[in-house]
Amino acid sequence: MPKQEMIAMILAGGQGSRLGVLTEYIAKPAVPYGSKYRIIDFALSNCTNSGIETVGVLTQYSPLELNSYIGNGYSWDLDRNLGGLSILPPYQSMAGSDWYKGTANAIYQNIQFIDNHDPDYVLILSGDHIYKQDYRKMLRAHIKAEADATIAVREVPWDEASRFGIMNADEEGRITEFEEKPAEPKSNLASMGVYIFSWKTLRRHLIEDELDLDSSNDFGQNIIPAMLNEGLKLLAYTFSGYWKDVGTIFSLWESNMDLLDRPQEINLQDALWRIYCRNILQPSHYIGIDASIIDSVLTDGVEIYGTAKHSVISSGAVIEEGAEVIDSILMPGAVVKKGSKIDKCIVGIDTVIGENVQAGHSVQDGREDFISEKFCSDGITVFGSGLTIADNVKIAGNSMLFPNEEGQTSDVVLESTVLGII
Amino acid sequence: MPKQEMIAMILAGGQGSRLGVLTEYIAKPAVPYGSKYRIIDFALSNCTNSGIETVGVLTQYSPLELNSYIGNGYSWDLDRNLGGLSILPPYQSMAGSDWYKGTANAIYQNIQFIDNHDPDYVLILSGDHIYKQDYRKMLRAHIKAEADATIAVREVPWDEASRFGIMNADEEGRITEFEEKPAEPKSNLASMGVYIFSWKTLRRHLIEDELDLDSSNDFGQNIIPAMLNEGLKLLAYTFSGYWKDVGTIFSLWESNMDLLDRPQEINLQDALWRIYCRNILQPSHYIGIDASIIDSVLTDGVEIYGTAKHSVISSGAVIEEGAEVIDSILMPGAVVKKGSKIDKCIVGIDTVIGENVQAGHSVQDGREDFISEKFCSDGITVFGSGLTIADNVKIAGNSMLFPNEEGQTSDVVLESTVLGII
Amino acid sequence: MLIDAMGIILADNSRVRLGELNDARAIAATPFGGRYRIIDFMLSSMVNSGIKHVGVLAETKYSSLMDHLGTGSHWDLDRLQQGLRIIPPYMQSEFFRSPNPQDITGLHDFLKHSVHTYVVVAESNIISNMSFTDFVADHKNSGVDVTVMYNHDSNRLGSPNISLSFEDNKVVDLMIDPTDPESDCSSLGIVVLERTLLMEMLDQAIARGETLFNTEFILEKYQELTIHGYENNDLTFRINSLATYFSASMRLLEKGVLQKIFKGENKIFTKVKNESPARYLKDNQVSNSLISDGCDIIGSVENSVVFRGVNVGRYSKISNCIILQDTVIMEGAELSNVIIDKDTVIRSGVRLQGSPDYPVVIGKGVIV
Amino acid sequence: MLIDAMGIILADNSRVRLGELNDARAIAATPFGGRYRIIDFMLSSMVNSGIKHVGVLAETKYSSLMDHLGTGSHWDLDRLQQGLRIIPPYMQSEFFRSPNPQDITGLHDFLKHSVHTYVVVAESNIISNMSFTDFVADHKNSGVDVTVMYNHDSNRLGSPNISLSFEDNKVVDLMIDPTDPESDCSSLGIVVLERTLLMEMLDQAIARGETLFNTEFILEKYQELTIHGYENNDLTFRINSLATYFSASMRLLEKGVLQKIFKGENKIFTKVKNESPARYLKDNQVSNSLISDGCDIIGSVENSVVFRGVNVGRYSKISNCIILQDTVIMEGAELSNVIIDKDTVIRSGVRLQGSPDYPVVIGKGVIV
Repeated sequence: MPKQEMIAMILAGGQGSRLGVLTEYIAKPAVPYGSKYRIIDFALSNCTNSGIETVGVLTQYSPLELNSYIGNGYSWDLDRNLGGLSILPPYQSMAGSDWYKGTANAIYQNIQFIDNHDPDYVLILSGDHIYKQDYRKMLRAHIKAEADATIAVREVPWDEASRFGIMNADEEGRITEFEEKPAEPKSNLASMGVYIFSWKTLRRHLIEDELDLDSSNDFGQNIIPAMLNEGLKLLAYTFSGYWKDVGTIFSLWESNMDLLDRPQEINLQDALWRIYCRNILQPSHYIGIDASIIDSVLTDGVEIYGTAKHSVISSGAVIEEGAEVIDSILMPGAVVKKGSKIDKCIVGIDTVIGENVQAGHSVQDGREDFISEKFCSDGITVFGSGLTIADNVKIAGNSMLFPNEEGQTSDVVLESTVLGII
Repeated sequence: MPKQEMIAMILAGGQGSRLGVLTEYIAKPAVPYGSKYRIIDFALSNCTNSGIETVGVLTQYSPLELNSYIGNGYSWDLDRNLGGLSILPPYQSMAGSDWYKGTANAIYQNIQFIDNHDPDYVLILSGDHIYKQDYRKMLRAHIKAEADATIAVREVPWDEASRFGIMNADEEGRITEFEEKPAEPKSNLASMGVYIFSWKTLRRHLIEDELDLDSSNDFGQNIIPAMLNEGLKLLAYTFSGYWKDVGTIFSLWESNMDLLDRPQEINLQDALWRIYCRNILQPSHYIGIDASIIDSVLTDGVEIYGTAKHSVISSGAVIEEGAEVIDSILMPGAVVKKGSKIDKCIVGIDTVIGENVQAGHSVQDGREDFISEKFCSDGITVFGSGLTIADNVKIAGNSMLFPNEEGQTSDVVLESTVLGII
Repeated sequence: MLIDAMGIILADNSRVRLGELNDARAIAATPFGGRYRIIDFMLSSMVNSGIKHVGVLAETKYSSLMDHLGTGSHWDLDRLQQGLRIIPPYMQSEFFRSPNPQDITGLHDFLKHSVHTYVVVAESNIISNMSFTDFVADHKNSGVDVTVMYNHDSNRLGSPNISLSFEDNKVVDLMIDPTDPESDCSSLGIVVLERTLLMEMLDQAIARGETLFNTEFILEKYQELTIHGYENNDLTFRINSLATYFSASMRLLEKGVLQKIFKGENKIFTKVKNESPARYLKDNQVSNSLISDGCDIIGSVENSVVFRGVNVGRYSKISNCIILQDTVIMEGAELSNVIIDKDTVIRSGVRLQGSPDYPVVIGKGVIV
Repeated sequence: MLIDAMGIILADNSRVRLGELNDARAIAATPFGGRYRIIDFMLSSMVNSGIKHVGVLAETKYSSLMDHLGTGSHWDLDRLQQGLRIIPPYMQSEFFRSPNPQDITGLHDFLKHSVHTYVVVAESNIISNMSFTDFVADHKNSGVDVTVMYNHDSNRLGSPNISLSFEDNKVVDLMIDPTDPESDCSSLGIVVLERTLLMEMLDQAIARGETLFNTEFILEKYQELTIHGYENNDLTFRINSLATYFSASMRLLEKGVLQKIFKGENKIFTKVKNESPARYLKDNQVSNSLISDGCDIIGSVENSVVFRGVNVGRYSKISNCIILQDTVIMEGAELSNVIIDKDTVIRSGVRLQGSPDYPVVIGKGVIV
């Protein structure tokens, strides 16, 4: 096996709690996106397109669906005999057992894995961002600058800069200071959570950080500041393409809508930078006689007999006769039955919306007992996965539908199934 | 994907603490065996040869080496797009997080994984037994008897029966009673830890067992007795081939020696039931000009310039000029330097034995500071992995060599490296 | 249950012609149904029945076929043992011989290295999602030499039609393209027999210098061997002419057909292309059609099957058409009853019209 | 670093003959060194250099080769994109043409579908563990049309010997098998050039009706193109005759050779057979030999290379021999300077003796 110059470690263990019921049973990176993808497809495809053949995926929270989805890495051409894709959950050892405490601790617990591959550089990624990036270019910049660490940054509007982790850098891109959500930002370069480290340097810092009992073992909060304190060379590498953290209901919805409104920015049709995904084994989609589809994206297995307008329809989803789906996302296998109308809704995997339901942003006098300002905003309504929704109900915008805490159903949510989707 | 009639779940999470330093950094199923194998090769090869294509490997303790070894399952033809081999570590979920508490709890925590594959039957195996078994035959017996569970048993000598879990069965093989290490055994049918369950029945019992807070969540201690209590049909299926639990230093040594003394019993040359293993990428072995090899097995990458007598020599191991290796096991990469003589020794992965060392059973007046009656018996001496042993030392039999508790070396163990072998 | 059978798929059939569509590719490699090739149906049916060792007997023109099948990974047939093998004419024996595209010694070699008791031999020109489990079990239980699958196909069109006459379920006569058939039982070109029996038959044929292998090669021995029939009641389309290719494609649009063939428990596998989802822009008008990933649809499409990566331009009108992969239909073109091969460009304003029995075919890669 | 190159390996070379060993198999598929085939060395060198797209240009006799290479998985070349492809003569164009085993249009097609800038073209008959990283980088930096790898090989034996003369590192003359060479620089049959340049050269050759492709095809253009040399200093054995095959095998037994070729950071990959470990029973006598898994050794073996699954019977004596896979040497047989092909049986008491320059060769599968 040729020595790996750089291997990638994808942090995919977070619960993604701001996505509410969408991450009840599945880890955030496994959440469906863009009609035929899962969020993690972007990080995995970026790796394979960048020629990175050894990829560790660090999992912890509800990994079953994610593990099933990733499988042996075949869909991303990462089913290699040597290297390839490895799923790295927490484990027990002679030294004891620990869940991953923070992003840096997760890598710390896998030092041995990385050492086995003996890379010069380690790329640390998040599994829940939508973007296309050639990490080779970033590595070349890292090598050329003889940096110890290179952090991908993007320019954000100055008035939003105080919401991000901001890198202050000199003219040559050398980072002088890192500020988490600064009140008065000195720069508008926000960290994307994509790091290249020279492995020897990172390895030492991970061990030192682990010994510090006060540390929260996080890259942004602990490792980067410690490296800066030590006077190491940290490079800010500016990335200018489409990038979105889909960590909230609103950003997930918005990033899906971007495919319709700004298709050139993310450009899924680029044959030189394919986004790979697990094949869904469905026939081409069928459009019925009286169907109408406007300004939408669809994929295999979809059947449309009603109307889809400015929506993202995932594999195997069905819109029945007379039903209307507007500004919405149907996740795989979702069904909207006859006469229903939904607007600005996200419908979870295999959820069935009964007949003549009205739900979402434009509904007047809808029931408000599911409104959930904690998760939903801007009128977006979310239906959890595996639900059966009653006929003829009206649901107000900003709702989140799921059975109650005890798992009990109601007159609106008639049934709820824990799903194994693959 | 054709529906899987039966899937296999391999319990590979145990620490194997009776193997002492041999399982310090690696899980028991990953311990080398028989010159070119790891222990788990037998369970995995049995599955693939029995046509089972969906295999879950439940890991918990020091899984890194085991995971690296198994990889994507390619070596056992289990790198399937659908099904194939899945590594199943403990995980966190909405319901909380738990390490695997017992064998039954490990399966309980993976009910969703099994449900996703929707099998009729589930085969539960241990990852640390040396045997060749066609599970199809056992399944046919299970189906024919319309059993709820079928347990593989083998006849043990009556005077040893009180050391095993004994199944008392009627003439038709129906189990009437299970006794763990009975003082006065009524039968000599000992459980092999190989179970076939009808999944629906097992599923219900796993859930009931989990609710019982007094249960130790173990198949032998809890699930089987509960099924017997309920009056379910449990079949004893007699297996008559070679079988060995290599859970102790002595049994591991003995089972290796069986390859030399009773080669027909396990028969590794059977082209119709190959034992697959990960390819080691080494050339054919080289035998030097003055070498002597008697009654031994060798594999690729070995170099012998001295003498190997009645020994099992693993890939990449070296015996230098004038060195003698007798009744011993050299694990991968072990080196015995010039003039050394070892007898009834197990030498761990990549351990280097210095020049003119004498170690083992036949040594007179050897140093006794490493004697470890807890692990070693019958004169067997064990060298841990990654050690460098000083020249000219004499080590008595029944020793176990490793750095002291604090990882400090000594005048005998000069160096110790934590190993990443793959 | 595990099935003790291997499979042989015949990639081509010298009696079947699909016009320009198979000028450059085997019948087996002809695109069908939006994202598939014809062989996907037989290959998936075998894989779904648990058959893990499949040889595809290729004659000529097999570049597309090799490209499509690759390592067999999309059918999970990239295996260390067994798996998928293409048996091209050249590799049939170790020694270089005068090339005979229908040399059958390679098939014999392939069979020799299998470990299975039975072999299912199938022509590739059947669109269906079937199981061979009962078929093989029935053959095994009956103890006869050969079992042939047949059906009563009222939709039958085109040649070849291998008509079978039975007495007590035993084949007693076989007619090829009878004008006045004695029987309405028509072979589906799928037979099962013991591997060693097939090897013996091939041995004899090689000794006699025969070179042609197809299912009739086996069925014609009905006087020497006991050949039983096995009736298949699945939804099945025979592709043996351009007209049947066209009508089978259109029948996919009928109610319930998609569900029966594609959406049951057993899936149809095919090569994955990783196209982006299809985009429907404003002003499109689509009705009763199958559309595939990677398409950009602005124009109007009805009663049609549109493959991957097709662009349907503004104001264009497509009806009763089959549009193969990566074709571009430019603004205002109008097409009805047309089959367009891949990588073709239909320029603005072009009008083409065929009829269902005689669809117009536009060859691969041309600009019209 | 990532390498922007694809590879082409030529499975055969009409100038090279290994006697009966390649009666039935390409040079590339000839077993070598106990568990390998000759192509493993070039293929592993490419894979270890980061080349992920490799075409193996086969001529005739490629059944063994296909069997050995399989899906490419043993070299980790079973990839969705790129990976390993065998380019047999027949599949070279979509249309069926009069078969020409040395047709080069298929190679052109294969190159067309690659995305890499450079292509490394290599004959397969070199045993070495080399890296192409510096070779390709040197070519890129020099900006010349073609770079050819050569060495000064004092162990050279046999034909062909492509002797190169340089001026300022530019090839100014090329002689094939010169009796009185002007230069001691000998081509290793490995060149690198831009993919598009090779495609142009092939285009012209196709237009002129040429059908032969090998590295001389490129090197002979030294007057039109600027061809530079790149000296290789790795341990390298040329296999271009039975005598060089024999001597290269024997050199594996010399001190340090195994380490240099097999035991460095980069490994030589090959097809895995899953044989059991070798067993040495009582009364054997083995010295200075390479022995493989699956062997049962009771007799005496010295200065020999023994492949997988060989049985060396009691009282037999093997010296200076190469014994290929699954051969059985029965009790008391005596062999020296003999090459025995696979699946052969040497009966009790048989004595065979050759010389290092003219080793006796026993063909595949015979009983002596």
